[in-house]
Amino acid sequence: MTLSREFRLSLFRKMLQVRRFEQKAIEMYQRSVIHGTIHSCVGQEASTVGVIAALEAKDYVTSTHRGHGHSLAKGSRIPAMFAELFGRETGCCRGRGGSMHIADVAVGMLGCNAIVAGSTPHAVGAALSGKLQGSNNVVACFIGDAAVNQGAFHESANLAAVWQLPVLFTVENNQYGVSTRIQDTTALKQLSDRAAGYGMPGVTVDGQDVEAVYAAALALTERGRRGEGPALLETITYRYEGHNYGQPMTYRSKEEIDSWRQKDPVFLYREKLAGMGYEADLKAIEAEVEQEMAAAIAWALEQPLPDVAEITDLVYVDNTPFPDLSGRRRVYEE
Amino acid sequence: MTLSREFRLSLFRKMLQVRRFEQKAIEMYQRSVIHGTIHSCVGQEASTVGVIAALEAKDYVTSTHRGHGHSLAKGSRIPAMFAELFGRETGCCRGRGGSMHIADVAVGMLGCNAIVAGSTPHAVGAALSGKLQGSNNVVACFIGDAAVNQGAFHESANLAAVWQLPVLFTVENNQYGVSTRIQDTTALKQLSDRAAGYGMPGVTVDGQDVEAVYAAALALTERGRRGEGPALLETITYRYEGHNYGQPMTYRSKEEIDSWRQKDPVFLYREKLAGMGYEADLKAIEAEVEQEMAAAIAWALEQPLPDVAEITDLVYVDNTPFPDLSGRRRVYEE
Amino acid sequence: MAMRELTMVQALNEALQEEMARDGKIFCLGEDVADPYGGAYQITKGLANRFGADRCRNTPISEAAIVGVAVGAAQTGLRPVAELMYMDFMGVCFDQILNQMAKLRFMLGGQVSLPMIVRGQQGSGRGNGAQHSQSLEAFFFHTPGLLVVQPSNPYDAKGLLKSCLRQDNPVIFLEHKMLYNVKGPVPDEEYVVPLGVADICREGSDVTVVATGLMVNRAKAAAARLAEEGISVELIDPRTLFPLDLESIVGSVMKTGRCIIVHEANKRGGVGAEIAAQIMERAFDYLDAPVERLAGLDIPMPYAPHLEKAAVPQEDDIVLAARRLVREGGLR
Amino acid sequence: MAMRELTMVQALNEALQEEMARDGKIFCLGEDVADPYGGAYQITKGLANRFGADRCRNTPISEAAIVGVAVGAAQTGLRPVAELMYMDFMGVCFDQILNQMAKLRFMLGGQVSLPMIVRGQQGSGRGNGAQHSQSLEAFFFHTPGLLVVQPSNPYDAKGLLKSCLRQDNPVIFLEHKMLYNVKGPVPDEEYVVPLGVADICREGSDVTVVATGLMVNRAKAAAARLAEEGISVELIDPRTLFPLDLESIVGSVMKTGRCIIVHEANKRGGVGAEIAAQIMERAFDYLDAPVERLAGLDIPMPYAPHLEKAAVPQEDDIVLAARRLVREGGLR
Ligand SMILES: Cc1ncc(C[n+]2csc(CCOP(=O)(O)OP(=O)(O)O)c2C)c(N)n1
Ligand SMILES: Cc1ncc(C[n+]2csc(CCOP(=O)(O)OP(=O)(O)O)c2C)c(N)n1
Ligand SMILES: [Mg+2]
Ligand SMILES: [Mg+2]
Repeated sequence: MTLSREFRLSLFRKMLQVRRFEQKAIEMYQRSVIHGTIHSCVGQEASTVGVIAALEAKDYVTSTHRGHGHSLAKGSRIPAMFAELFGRETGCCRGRGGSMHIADVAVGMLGCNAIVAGSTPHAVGAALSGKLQGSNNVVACFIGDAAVNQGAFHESANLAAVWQLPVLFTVENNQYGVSTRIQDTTALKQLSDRAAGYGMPGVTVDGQDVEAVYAAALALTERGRRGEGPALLETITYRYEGHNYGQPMTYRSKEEIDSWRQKDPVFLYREKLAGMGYEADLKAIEAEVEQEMAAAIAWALEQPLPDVAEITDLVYVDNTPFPDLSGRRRVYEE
Repeated sequence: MTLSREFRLSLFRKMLQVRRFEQKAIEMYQRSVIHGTIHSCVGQEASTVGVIAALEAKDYVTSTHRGHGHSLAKGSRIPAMFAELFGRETGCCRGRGGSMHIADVAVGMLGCNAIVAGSTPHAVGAALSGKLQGSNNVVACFIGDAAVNQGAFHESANLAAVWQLPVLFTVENNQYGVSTRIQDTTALKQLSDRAAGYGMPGVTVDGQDVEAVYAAALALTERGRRGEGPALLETITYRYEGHNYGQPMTYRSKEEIDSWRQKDPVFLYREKLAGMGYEADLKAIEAEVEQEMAAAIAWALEQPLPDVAEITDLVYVDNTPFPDLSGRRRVYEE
Repeated sequence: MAMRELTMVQALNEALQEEMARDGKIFCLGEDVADPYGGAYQITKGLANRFGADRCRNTPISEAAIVGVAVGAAQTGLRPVAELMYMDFMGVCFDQILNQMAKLRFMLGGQVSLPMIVRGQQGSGRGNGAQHSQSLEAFFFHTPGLLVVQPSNPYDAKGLLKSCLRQDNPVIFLEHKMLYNVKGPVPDEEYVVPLGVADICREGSDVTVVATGLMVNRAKAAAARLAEEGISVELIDPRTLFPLDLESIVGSVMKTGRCIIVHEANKRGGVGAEIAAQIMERAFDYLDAPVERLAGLDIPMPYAPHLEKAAVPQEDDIVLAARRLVREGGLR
Repeated sequence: MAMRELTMVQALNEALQEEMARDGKIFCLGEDVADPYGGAYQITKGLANRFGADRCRNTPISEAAIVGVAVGAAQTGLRPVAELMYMDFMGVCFDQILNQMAKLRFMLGGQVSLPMIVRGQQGSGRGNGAQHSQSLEAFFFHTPGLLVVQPSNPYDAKGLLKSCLRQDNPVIFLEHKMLYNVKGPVPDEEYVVPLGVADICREGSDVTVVATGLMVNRAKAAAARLAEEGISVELIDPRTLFPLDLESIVGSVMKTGRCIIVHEANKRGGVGAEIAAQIMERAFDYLDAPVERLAGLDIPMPYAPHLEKAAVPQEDDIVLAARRLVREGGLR
């Protein structure tokens, strides 16, 4: 596949944005600007960016607890993402969601989800919705390797196959669910073998090679757009950090992590593009991304907190002819 | 496979028992002796009996809403089964369970279950239990074709494969889930293809041929007993009655039903055995089964109803050091 | 208003027919909902024939996918109506209800609304055993983000379902299997029943009875008998559990000074507890006796018919409770 | 009794260690429960190393299978302890809890018992968002067939878990993430805490406070402050929600005439409603004011820390409620 210079550089930019976003998020977590929990996708950028590069603007993405990258790659506003992690009113979810619920529906990012495989049927529903409304969009449904053992994934994959809906189930196989190796949770050689059990194609691709991922994803999304149904794409990848930031790493060796660092997707792609003579562009992009992150964080840090008085406001839509749906405040307040 | 005369006759006897039990149950339902709902397995006897014939006494069976046959074939007491359907205190579940919850744990029948695929993880648990307790028993987990699309089946099949437990997932494919054709609920050519997605063998067999079912099941249970893990056996079969007794049949044609009646498993096997010169034995068995059913029903009809005063008794075991676990009666009683 | 006698099945079907004709974004999905079967209880009969297979879709037996697909479709512009053949199957899709359908709007900071309905029948009375006879409203009632609707007659069923289809919150719509074939008057003309407004089925002065679902009919019969003995019952059917028309209930209790809540679901942690607690909070000084609750026993539903009957409140229970409350001061 | 200061994590781990050594039929299963990880919160740390991989098993992320396997194993002679990493995941396995674990014994006419435990942590306070911060006890409380245990300190946690492992009913054992690392005294010697016996944490005469889980500590702090203002609080921690020691609660309310129930779960349909309703039923004539409930707001848990805090009762809320109840007669 011959890709244009612009396109290649845009892939690099996205990967770098994801990488730097995640690293900055950890910094802010260490500084206690972010609380709760964050699941870093550093190491998985090629998989994330490669798949989403195969989508159009009107297409949808659903994601998981490890979803900052998916959101950013689909076009979420980076400042609003930081603001969300900081719990601010101008965060993309108005500070109500947090890391595991990042969403930016305006750009087709339907939501991260903190329940493993919880968003898989939503992907099928969005695909059905597109079909019924004649919009011909596809849905990239991101999950982790361990999520394929969850009932909701199964029901969703089967239903997408029966209804021949354009869902690309993308299994980012980083080899672990928390501390548990994939060999301890399925008896399969490769997870894409599960696709046959639904009557859909299954493809495994090197998840550290962004162009390979892109090519594989494009073939499968085009297939979906032609009405030929869903597919399962497994990307073989790795996360360097603990399951969530700060979790112990006792279950894997330093050697293993180091060996994967040799296959770092951002680094490898940079080498490749530099070899093609794009060094100056790469440098420029690096500077721009650095600047972009700094500006986004600076902006987000100045954003207001949500007003406690509005705490119950978003539970219900207020277009029903009924009394007081806004929830009830506790009895005693000063 | 050469089977002994005794064994063949025992297969016929079991099939006939199941057939006559189900027909009698419908009679009693029509006479309002049985209330609620019953799901007849008439037409599916070869599948049921063939698989269970491959089990030993210590092995376990789990089942579904359509489970009278499985229970009877595993050795449940027929009078106690009728008594259960009649809601009597001496029913196998003391009249508390009813048709969809028939169980006879003493003979390894762990329970029918009215939640589609609801008992599939129990089968895995029973197999694990056998393994941990060193008993080397296998578990036949019966489900219908439509149940393979339920999350619990998926999680159970995967887990049995990962833990290499001796569970024989038996999918009795009678082509419909209620009114919905299997082609409308999976994109597979045959359901046994789903097995590969778990890394276990999948076999499809003619479910109207009791000896073929037996042979297939035996190979797979022996495999399980050798520690080689679970398997999926699909038996192609048919039910003549509506989904539950009395349900409309609008979704299928009389021709279709008639064509399956040509493949009636009890009739076919009778023909075969008669051709082998066993006519006298068959006649004797027929008379015995008739007599057995009549006696069982007569006994069951005389059984006492459960005492209303004991209605809350079985919710909790009373071996805990706590007050009044027996549930509470309503405030007002005469 | 010109009226016809319809069953609740017919009334619900009319609501879907009318609203689907009005709004092309509404579609139904569930097990066996399409024609010719038209649903295990015929609520969706004729919809596939009239509106096409796309708008009334049979699904595999995959309730998590059914509800989850509805969530995804609602999030992207449609108005799904998902049928659970028995509400008892909420167990296999409860994550999609509790953690997705109910929370998504809030978690996403209001970016989306989820105009969807999960509906189906529940309750005992047909000998279906412990896994097909439950009354499950308390689980939904305790889940912020959901509306919970529980009609007791054809008129309300139709009018409430139409209201639900014209607003943007996710709804749990609870029908009762024993009410499906009970007939009642339904207007020829178009109408809706507002959400959050209780029905005062009968005015009275001695005791307020708050009853839900199938219990409304039992309470009506009991009230008629009590009237003959000179006990005047004010009977309230909340119709929607959330939003709950507490004003009507509390107002009535302030008048009568006594209250009995009747529901079929088991008592411990049931909806009756919340209503009782709120009555105490708001009408304490008006109460002549503790609010009483008649409810199902805290047991799985038994199969044998006489046990099944004994497990839930009957007309006689209501009569007895009211008599003792009014004549003897109730529980004390 | 000689005592050590242990965290609840250590206390729970000790209970499992001791009981697994005593009874070879006990085994643990769940996600990441085996060593070296030893569970997301280290409750099962060291069990796999000590008792072998068979008795402390990692599972796939398949909660329905986890609970369902426990049901099947319990039905056939073992005593499984299944961990849910967050109780919030009960949604994906609720059928196995509601329709299987809780009902199987009854449906089978008592042929089997299910000596099994589903345990895990719940609650807010760590910024985990709406799907990882819930307090879900009301769902289990409303399900006949389950015992529901909710310890508030290391001593009770250990003693209650040991009791649960020595009886034959299925148990939901609810830990709180914010209590895991709080230390408390635990005896060197073997002991158990009986199920169904509340702990009177503090005796008092002006108002009864019934608090559960994490709220017990807040109520303790509030009671200490109130004592300084001359308000005497009797603080009761039920420890087990079912069986519920209503005798202790009602007895206390008969003495004080006032009661506040405090729980973290959202209010509507929460456990507090049942307790309030039962107090009204049993102590109506002793009540000087309506029983009050301080509970979580009826919203999904928000992420921003100040919203998360505002969503559940705090020490100050308890102080204020008690003050107004005692000095101004409460809600009226
Ligand atoms: C239903 C459910 N079970 C368990 C969890 C806890 N949990 C969160 S992420 C995770 C591991 C997921 O592994 P995988 O799908 O491979 O994704 P990864 O974290 O590796 O990206 C677990 C067990 C959860 N959030 N939801
Ligand atoms: C979780 C769940 N969903 C739906 C049902 C209602 N239901 C009972 S049996 C059945 C069809 C089952 O079809 P299949 O598995 O093929 O078994 P069969 O009835 O054909 O023997 C359905 C939809 C149920 N009992 N449980
Ligand atoms: Mg992973
Ligand atoms: Mg079938």
